[in-house]
Amino acid sequence: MATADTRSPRILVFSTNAISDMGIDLAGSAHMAYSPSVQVIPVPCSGGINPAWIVHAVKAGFEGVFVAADGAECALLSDCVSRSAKVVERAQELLRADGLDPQRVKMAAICSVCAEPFVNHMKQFGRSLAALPMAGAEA
Amino acid sequence: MKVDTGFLDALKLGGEFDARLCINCGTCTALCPLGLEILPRRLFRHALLGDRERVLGETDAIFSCLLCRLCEANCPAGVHIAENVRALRAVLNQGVQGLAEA
Amino acid sequence: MTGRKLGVVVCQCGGNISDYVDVEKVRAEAAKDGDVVSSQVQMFACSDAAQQSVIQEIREKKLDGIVVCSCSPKLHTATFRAMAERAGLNPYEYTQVNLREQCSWAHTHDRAAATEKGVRLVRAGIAKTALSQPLEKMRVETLPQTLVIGAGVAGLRAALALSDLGISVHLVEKADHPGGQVRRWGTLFPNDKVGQALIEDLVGRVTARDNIMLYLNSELVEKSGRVGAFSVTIRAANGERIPLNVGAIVVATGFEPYTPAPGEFGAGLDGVITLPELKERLAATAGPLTHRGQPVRSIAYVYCVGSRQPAEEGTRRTYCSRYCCSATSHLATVVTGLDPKIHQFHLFRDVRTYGKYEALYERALKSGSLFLRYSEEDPPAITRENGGLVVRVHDRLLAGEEVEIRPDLVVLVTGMVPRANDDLVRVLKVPIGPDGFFREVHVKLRPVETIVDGVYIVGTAQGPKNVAESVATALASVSKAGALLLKGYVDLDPLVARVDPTRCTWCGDCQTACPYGAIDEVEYGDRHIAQVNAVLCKGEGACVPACAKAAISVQGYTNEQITSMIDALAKEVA
Amino acid sequence: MPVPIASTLGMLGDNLRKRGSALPLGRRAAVAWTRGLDIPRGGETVLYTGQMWQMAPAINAMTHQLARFEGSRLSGLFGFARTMNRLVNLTPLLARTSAAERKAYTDRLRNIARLLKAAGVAFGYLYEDDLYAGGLAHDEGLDAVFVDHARRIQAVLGKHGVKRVITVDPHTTNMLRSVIPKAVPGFAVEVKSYLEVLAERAPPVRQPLGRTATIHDSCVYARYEGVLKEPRTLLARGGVRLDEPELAGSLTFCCGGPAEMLFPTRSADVARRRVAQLKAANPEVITACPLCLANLSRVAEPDVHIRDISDYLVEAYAPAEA
Repeated sequence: MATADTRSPRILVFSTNAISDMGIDLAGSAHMAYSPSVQVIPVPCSGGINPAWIVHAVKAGFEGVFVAADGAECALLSDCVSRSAKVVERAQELLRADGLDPQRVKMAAICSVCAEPFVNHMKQFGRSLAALPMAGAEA
Repeated sequence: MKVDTGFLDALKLGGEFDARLCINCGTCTALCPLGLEILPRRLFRHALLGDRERVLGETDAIFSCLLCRLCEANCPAGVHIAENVRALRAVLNQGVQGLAEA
Repeated sequence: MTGRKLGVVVCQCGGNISDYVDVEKVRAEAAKDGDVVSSQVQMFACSDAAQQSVIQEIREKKLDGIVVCSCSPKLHTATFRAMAERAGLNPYEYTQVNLREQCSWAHTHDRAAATEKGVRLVRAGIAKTALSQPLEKMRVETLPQTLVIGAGVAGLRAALALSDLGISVHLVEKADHPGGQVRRWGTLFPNDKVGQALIEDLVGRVTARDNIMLYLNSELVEKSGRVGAFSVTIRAANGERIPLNVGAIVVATGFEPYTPAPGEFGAGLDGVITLPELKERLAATAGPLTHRGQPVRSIAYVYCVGSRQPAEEGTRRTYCSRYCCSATSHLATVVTGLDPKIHQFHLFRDVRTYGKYEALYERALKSGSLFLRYSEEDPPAITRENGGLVVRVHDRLLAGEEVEIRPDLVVLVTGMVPRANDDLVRVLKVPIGPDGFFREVHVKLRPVETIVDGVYIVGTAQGPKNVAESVATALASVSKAGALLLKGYVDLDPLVARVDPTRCTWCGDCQTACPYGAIDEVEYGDRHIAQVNAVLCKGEGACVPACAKAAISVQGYTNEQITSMIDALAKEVA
Repeated sequence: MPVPIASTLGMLGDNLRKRGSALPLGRRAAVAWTRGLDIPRGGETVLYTGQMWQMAPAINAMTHQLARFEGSRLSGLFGFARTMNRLVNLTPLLARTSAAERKAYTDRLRNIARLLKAAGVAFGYLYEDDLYAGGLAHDEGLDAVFVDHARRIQAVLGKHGVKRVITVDPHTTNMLRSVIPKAVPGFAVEVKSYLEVLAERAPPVRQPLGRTATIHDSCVYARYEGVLKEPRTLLARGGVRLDEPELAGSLTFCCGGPAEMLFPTRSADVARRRVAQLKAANPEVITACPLCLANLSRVAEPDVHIRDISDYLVEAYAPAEA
């Protein structure tokens, strides 16, 4: 199906049930438009993401993976910020090892009311992904 | 400046003179028909902090106040400005003007 | 194709979805999946009639999984799980796809693109459900006994209220007397009740109760088990270790007053004391204040000592201690009551006598107190010169002019800091916030619960509070503990981590990664593997990235489920 | 060089202490206005003048004199003058007034007496016991002198058995009604301004005036004592349509009078600003305070006519029999 957004980079977002998913929901409730090529998989906590999933997503055709992290708000892990950072670091290592650009993964804390920051992140990340060489050319 | 608590005692702070409710908004200064810059918020601050010298240095301002209460009627903090000026006059009369009255 | 028999329901949400997404197209694309044997569009999937028709469909077609594409899962997960249960389907074989907040409402400008995204989302939901497993809630029994740690005003009040509910209380106090900080204080705002009298009354009532056991000079040293059935060990005064079984734990360990570093705002100089010290002096005197036998004619209070510090590296005390502005304003009126001629200078940053305590500030203003505001960058300097204290502060109302005060007493209005409780924190496994106080699950909606089910934090153990607020949280914890324990059982969410024994080779990394002590090393045939203690696991998945073998995952978020969802989302839409 | 505050205040204080009044006023001159009015001596209800109308021209004259000292080297002589003044009353030298001037002011007292009679109010007068109310001493912070004087007033009112007092100017109203009761315990006399009494009684209008004018509210009536509606009601009934100035009622602008003794130049500046404001509304100006009248009149151009409210009221409610 041809759409107006075929040129927008496809972004997979890992969001968290308790916090960032609420912020992303809020963006929709407020009808703040972002690209439909952004798709979300909710998980319990950003500190529990398997770095292999991120690599899998890039290989499956997503130009970028965005981790909408719990940040300091996380009630489950007091050190969620550093744990989530380690997940992203590890994913970047794996991407590099596979000849993929580590800039294809990005993380930012999205709080439960961070609708506007989320939309801005999607726009910025979309722009920076669009500036990268074609995904197929890397591997 | 140095706080002179003896001067505060002479002012009977909390009795006749009391400008602690002043929020320093300057409404009084803006409304004063005499247009006195010093009156009353800075003057009162000096008095509240027991700055004897500064208050004594404002004898003219203190005695030229019309007590017309235009400021007081519009004071958002409810400071009794006219009564304060009067109280300062009384203190100045006793301590400075040499008007040992009795 | 997995051989599953799945049903898909696409909701129009009365136009909220169908105005921007071609729901019929989404349904038709879903129906193409080999596992989908039933698909339908509903005007309002959450309506009773729609639920009834879905239930009928599940029963007739003997569905073993259901995908509802409607609003955010935050709104109706519980609704549709209950619906699945009524249809005889395991509630964890249900998946909700967010077709409204994260699709139709976000992409109102492009129906074709929104529809394409909707198709991808429902495919991901189908993929996840196809790999779902029936799970059972873990029902565990609860024991109507509680442990309350700390016999200050909050702990005492919580103990009494639990006792009122018929729940036995073991009240453990580290010190050799109950009462905490409040016991040492004189009159308290806002109603001039005397702290010691308040405590004596509470202690009297506590000791009269048959179902409250007070342990002095005692500490909690061990905790195991889970909500409803904790096994704890108390080390009593004589070193004796007392094992207890309790269903819930209330942590009321209180605060410590901030101790200024030597030289901080003149701390250590003769005549420089702290707010708690002034409170104690006032509690001990009936007449005007004296210092070293000399009458105190003037006092300078320096606010925000140890509170609201700049957020530099390593600074925990960026918070406001809440009680000090009200307490000091109140004390100033007490001091004036003892000697109306005393001069009181309040060097403050912001007056935070919030709510009805504003009246205390006004009373202080009107009864002999002068307030001077200083800025964080330009704090007052306190020295001793020629045998007297000198306070220098720049008065903002005099355009920053230096004002020199020579008070007889300087009172540093010190805030609250968390108690040094490292051992207890380790035993309880309750998280600590960035400020060092115990941390609640949700600051607004679950203010006394912790991430450890059955453990509640109350009073100043959680953060600065005044007495009224401390008692309010104490009673809040009683309502939570009471609801838990009087019911007699608790259902735990089964979405926890699980180990794949065929992959696990026991390296211990998951155990290290788990902050809840939920992973044990167990024998499995002739080798060792990890095992998850389901009642301790919080299901957050901290163990997942730690496992090099991908042998551990959280139910509902397994490696297979997530990768198949990614593949489903990535797959082109024809 | 400004007027020396200490010496001037000292003289006023000394006058009040030694001579019972802030400014020189012969006992006879103070009561001369009553001639032919047959006002009984004493009684439960008295008209209390507080000598304000009688003194106003003298204050005016003194201000005029002091304005000459302001900025002059002669002001240095004030310290000596104060010492001398203790022995011999020097103030008449400073406050000389003409008979015509004095009569113009005291005629307003006759207006007021006639108005009260026309309204059917029975009242007496204390004659030589009608003391100055002490406003100047109070306002300038001469607290001890003021309290002593207030006790004197309390004593004479007690001696005559006075229960109700009708006042004729804002300052005396304020002193008797609001200040003295706080300064001396047991001072319990009902105090009303004649404007309040008249507004209550609502006497019949004998001769509707059919004129327009503007009104200058006295600060003390408007902001201290809340006498705002009464003058307007009485004027409206009497057929005077008011063009209110920009600053009126509780937002009224001072006439500058209170500063006239110590700061005559500043006082005149304020007065001129007020006259300009009033003139913009209507060149016919009505006042209700002898000090406002004196201070505004001193700076008013000839085309501005400033008159006391009693001049209008007496014409409307108690015109002279033809």
